[in-house]
Amino acid sequence: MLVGVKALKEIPRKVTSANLQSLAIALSAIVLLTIPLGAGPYPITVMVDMGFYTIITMGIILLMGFAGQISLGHAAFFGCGAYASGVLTTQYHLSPWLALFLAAIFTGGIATIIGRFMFRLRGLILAGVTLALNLVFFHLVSSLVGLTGGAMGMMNIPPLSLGGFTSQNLLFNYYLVWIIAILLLVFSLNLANSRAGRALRSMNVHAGGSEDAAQVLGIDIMKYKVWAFVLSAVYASIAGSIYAHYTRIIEPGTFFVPLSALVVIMAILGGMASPWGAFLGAGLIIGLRELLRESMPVLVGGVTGSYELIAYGIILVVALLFLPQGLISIVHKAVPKKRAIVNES
Amino acid sequence: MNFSVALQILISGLNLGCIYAALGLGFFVVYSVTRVFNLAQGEFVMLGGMLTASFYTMGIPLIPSILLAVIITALAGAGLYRFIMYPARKSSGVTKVFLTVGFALAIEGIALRVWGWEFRSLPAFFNSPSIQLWEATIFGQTPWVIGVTLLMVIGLFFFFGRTIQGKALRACADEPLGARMMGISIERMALFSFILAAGLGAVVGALITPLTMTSYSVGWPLTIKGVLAAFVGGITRAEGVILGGLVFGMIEAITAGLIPGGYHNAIAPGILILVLLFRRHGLLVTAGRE
Amino acid sequence: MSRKIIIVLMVAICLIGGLVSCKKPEPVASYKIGTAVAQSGKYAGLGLQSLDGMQLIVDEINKTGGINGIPLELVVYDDKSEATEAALGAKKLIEVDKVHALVEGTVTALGMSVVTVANEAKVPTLILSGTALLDDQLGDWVFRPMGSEVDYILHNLNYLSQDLGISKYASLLENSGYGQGGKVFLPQLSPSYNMTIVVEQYFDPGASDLTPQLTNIKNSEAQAIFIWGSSPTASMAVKQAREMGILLPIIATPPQVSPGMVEAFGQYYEMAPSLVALTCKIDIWQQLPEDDPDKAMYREFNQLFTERYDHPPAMWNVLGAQLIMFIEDGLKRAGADPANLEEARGKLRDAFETTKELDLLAAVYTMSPEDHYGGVRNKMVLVTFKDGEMVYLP
Amino acid sequence: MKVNFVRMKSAVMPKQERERDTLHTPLLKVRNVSMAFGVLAVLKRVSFSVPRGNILVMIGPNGAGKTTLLKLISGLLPLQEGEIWFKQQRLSRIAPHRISSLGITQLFQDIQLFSNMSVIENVMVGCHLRAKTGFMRSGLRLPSARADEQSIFEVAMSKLSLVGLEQKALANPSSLSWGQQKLVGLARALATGAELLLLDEPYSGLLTDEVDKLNKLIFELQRQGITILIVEHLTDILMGIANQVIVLDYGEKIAEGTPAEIQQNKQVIDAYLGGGSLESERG
Repeated sequence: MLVGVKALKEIPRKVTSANLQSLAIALSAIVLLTIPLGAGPYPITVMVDMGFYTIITMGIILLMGFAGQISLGHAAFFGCGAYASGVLTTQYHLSPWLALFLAAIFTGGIATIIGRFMFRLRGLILAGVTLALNLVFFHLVSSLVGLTGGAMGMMNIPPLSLGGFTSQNLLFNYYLVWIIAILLLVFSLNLANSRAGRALRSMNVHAGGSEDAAQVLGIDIMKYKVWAFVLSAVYASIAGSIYAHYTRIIEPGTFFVPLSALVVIMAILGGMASPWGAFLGAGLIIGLRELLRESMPVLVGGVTGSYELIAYGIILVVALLFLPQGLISIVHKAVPKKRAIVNES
Repeated sequence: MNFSVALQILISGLNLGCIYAALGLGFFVVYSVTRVFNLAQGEFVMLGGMLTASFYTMGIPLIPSILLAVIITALAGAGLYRFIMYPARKSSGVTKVFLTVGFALAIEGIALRVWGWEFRSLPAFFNSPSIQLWEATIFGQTPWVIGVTLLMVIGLFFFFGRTIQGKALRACADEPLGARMMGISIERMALFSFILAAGLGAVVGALITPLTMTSYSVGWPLTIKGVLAAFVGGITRAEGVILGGLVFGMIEAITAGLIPGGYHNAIAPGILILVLLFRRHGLLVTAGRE
Repeated sequence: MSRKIIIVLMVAICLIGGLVSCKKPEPVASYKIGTAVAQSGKYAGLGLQSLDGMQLIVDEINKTGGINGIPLELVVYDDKSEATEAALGAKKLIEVDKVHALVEGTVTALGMSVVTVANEAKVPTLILSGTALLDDQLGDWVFRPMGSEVDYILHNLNYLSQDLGISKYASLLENSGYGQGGKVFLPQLSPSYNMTIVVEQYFDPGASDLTPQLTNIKNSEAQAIFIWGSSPTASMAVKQAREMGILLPIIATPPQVSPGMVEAFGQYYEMAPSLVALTCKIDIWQQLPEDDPDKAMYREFNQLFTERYDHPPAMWNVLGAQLIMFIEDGLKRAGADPANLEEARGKLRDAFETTKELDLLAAVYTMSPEDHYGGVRNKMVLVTFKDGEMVYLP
Repeated sequence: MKVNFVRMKSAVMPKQERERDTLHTPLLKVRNVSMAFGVLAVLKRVSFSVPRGNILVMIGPNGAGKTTLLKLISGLLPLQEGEIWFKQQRLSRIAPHRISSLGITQLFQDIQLFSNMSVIENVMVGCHLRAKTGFMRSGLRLPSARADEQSIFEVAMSKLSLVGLEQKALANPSSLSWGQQKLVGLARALATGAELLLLDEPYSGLLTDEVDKLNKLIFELQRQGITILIVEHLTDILMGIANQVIVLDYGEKIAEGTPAEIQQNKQVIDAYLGGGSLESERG
């Protein structure tokens, strides 16, 4: 008996499977950072887009996969970051980096206020509220012509620049997006295996948690729900700001319900048990889109929009039917099960 | 604001409200039996409208056109359940919601393939003329919208409250285990609920086509409005959905008439959020009934 | 078992998706025009119509031996009515398909999303959107050979004030990029005709009941209504106004008099005082006087189009078609070698900039290095409705 | 960045008051508590108090309102009528997590272990109140966060070894037997450092040797000064460990006293046991 206690004086790395995680992070970082060496500008552009989706989806996984709360309106926070950045740089001529930072704080603040009220509700009704929030955001930015340029969109947003590179440079963007994605991944993984992360997971009723049990253990579930919401909004805002400085043109249509739904789909298909799911989910959907864009003209020729839509819908259904736990569940199965280290010693 | 404006807003709100209520009923039927939020409901409405308009332009009279459209759309609803929702019956609620999204996308693509991008329209049912009421106008189609919505509501009430089939349907959601022990096939009831919702959706599609025209892409906006109407009134009860639709329609009509500058679109969902925050189970449903 | 197969397929999709986008480009033997307009999503109507027009002219050119003996190729992607997809599509056309010129964007938001991409890649690009609001943002490589909504505002206001003697009118504008043109330009241009907008109302594309807005107009001092929008709701507004007994003259924008809308709402359009709209000559080309120089051109286009698609052409078919003609003219004058991509793109841009009085179906184009948009004279006509027909209003 | 926007309400007592809270006053006082779900009255004016260090057993058939009472004490249900006092602090309109931070925690009848975490992580969640590391420090993995994590881990391990399950630290709770899950739940509850432990039917579903083990554990906890309130419908096992017994029937307290007194109580035997003896009640 005592042997076991001795053996577990330190937090076993395997509790958090930290070794594997670090290896995976290092590997994917290397892969992501070397891709540009072998790929042309178009695949890199696609990868930059994927990076934005990955970051937002990671936020969704924090909110849905960890805390178990649904949001159908995260495009609004993506847009909030983008428009805040855009307004601050074009109208108030702030530095884009400062704007990115302020936009994240602004979005976080808004999410805090909304979350404080919203999480008095639970379950599917949150989906309704967040959906309505997305509508409010969309119509507001479409109507505030003086501030946002209205439905036409906002133009001439200055690029981010660092050490002589600006985000007019595709590679700069690529590295910027993916380095931030990896940093946020590390942040999310750290969080997952920490006091705060455990608190979030403990109240996730969709994945074996229990709100009652969490509460009697002293966890302020309201506070943690709001925090998960705010963090996920800030992730989306950061992605939005980079997006705005990258495309330099933003329009309200981008930040509407389809995007909100898309990132949730990515989260489901990637797997919500881990922030890695964001990488897998975004990769799957973006890969699928590119595949359709590439193959449909060969298969049916000419005007292919409707075929792409049909195929996309069908593949989505099939994927959701056969991968209800997401791609990450396959990875989890493939990785050898953690053995109790006590038995080893 | 003078009397004619107020009256017109009232009529307009009633018209919109009935449309949203009718949209919401489809969500209600599926939700109350299967606890699935069916985001393909708008596509059923689209299908109903497009099919009715197609048959009507082929020279088939209105009522048979609608019937045909309802039958075909109901088949689509059955397909959605049998080939997608049934295999996924053990999946999580969120996954199910997005399965319906995938289905909706495919339907939209098929509609674009079959009918092209063109908008289609229908005349007001039986060419009903518009009516002048003091200084306000009631469009020819509006009484039909209100009347048919009423009929659907009464029908659903009767069905769920009085018939054995309807009681069995309700039991599936409230007490799935008990229902199974009573010998009720939950699967068959769920299938039926999707067929019913699709059929209702098709009727709504035929109803609103004379007002708004229809095309392959109208499904999503309708879904979003229907979802909000259903939520605001309380998705678990038909009365809640009706009330939600009416409130939503009324808010839209009032803001459209009174708020300058196009902001009215942001106000209706904003008010809905407030309603939900302070009456968390919807307008009608009392606390404790989650 | 089947589950495993699906999983393998999923992973394969990711990999293949990545790989195929790296495929090698084929050797360039033709002039390539790339276009990523909406084939699905809410703007598919505009996108698909313009594609029909484009494809027709491309095939016509190739039948007659191409341009300077070199065939023309049209590469098509779907922008799904989304700005991000439009930019991505443009990027793919430029980088992977190595096109010489781009035609993009059926609506402003989609069109503008490729401006940065096109300017950075230095590819001559034509955007199809019809608003002049953002013309100062086009940059060195983007052209908007579409004319401006100012044209039809001026025409229409002129008609209202000169022909009808109206000084107070109401505007009913769509909440969309298209409606925004009216929101900005109508108040700007009205004073020069001594006209005032007494009430300004808005509607959502997809709204089903505009009676509150129309009641406000009814109760105002407006003597006419300017309805501005591209969705069917904009056309429905006319119907609802007439049913409400609002018998003021109504001025409409071109989308409202497209064939589908006329078919659906024609009976309300012709209720006195019948609707007046400025539109493309294609809609009434048969009624043009024989001495109209454009009539022959339209007859020919109408015949070509009807032979291929079994229905008469509409405005957006013409717009798509004439942009290809615009490119054809540029390519002819540029005389570039398609194999030398960069040089060909540069020469084509220069050729576009030196377009002089190019008289095509619906507009006369003059471009200059400084002005990529202004020198377009749309040959639009006022039409009205009578006996179920659209009638040319000379 | 310090992440803490917990409202400091009246929930935390001033230090002086806490010191005045002597061993003589009961740790928990329940006074005239009533509760109804709609028209259905579940508790009717129930009053009792639990002195510090006692083991109070509350028995009663299913539906007697025992679980409801526990949930009222831990704050999971809002108090409708009556008063609950804990260490001279009135528990009304206080969120469950604040009540937990005052020193009350609960083991549910169905345990509610977090199946998305390993056993040790479950117990570490129980240590939530022992640290303050918020989102930012956790996410950035600052040294202070790591130190916190280490200390949390040590506490969790010690609680786990107290219940004798340190061998299972990395297992998933769903792979454990029901009895082991109960023990993990207990370890998790102990990890909060609560002074009052509410155990909802801890013996249900246990095997005989597990019952003995749990009994020993409960005595050990009492020795450590923890006050325990057990709710149970099995009765005989508990008579050995209880200091004090309360009998609930249809929401009403029908008897209170020492185990011996209760076993002799006529009213209990008549009303609750229907004339049978307590010994025969064993399920």
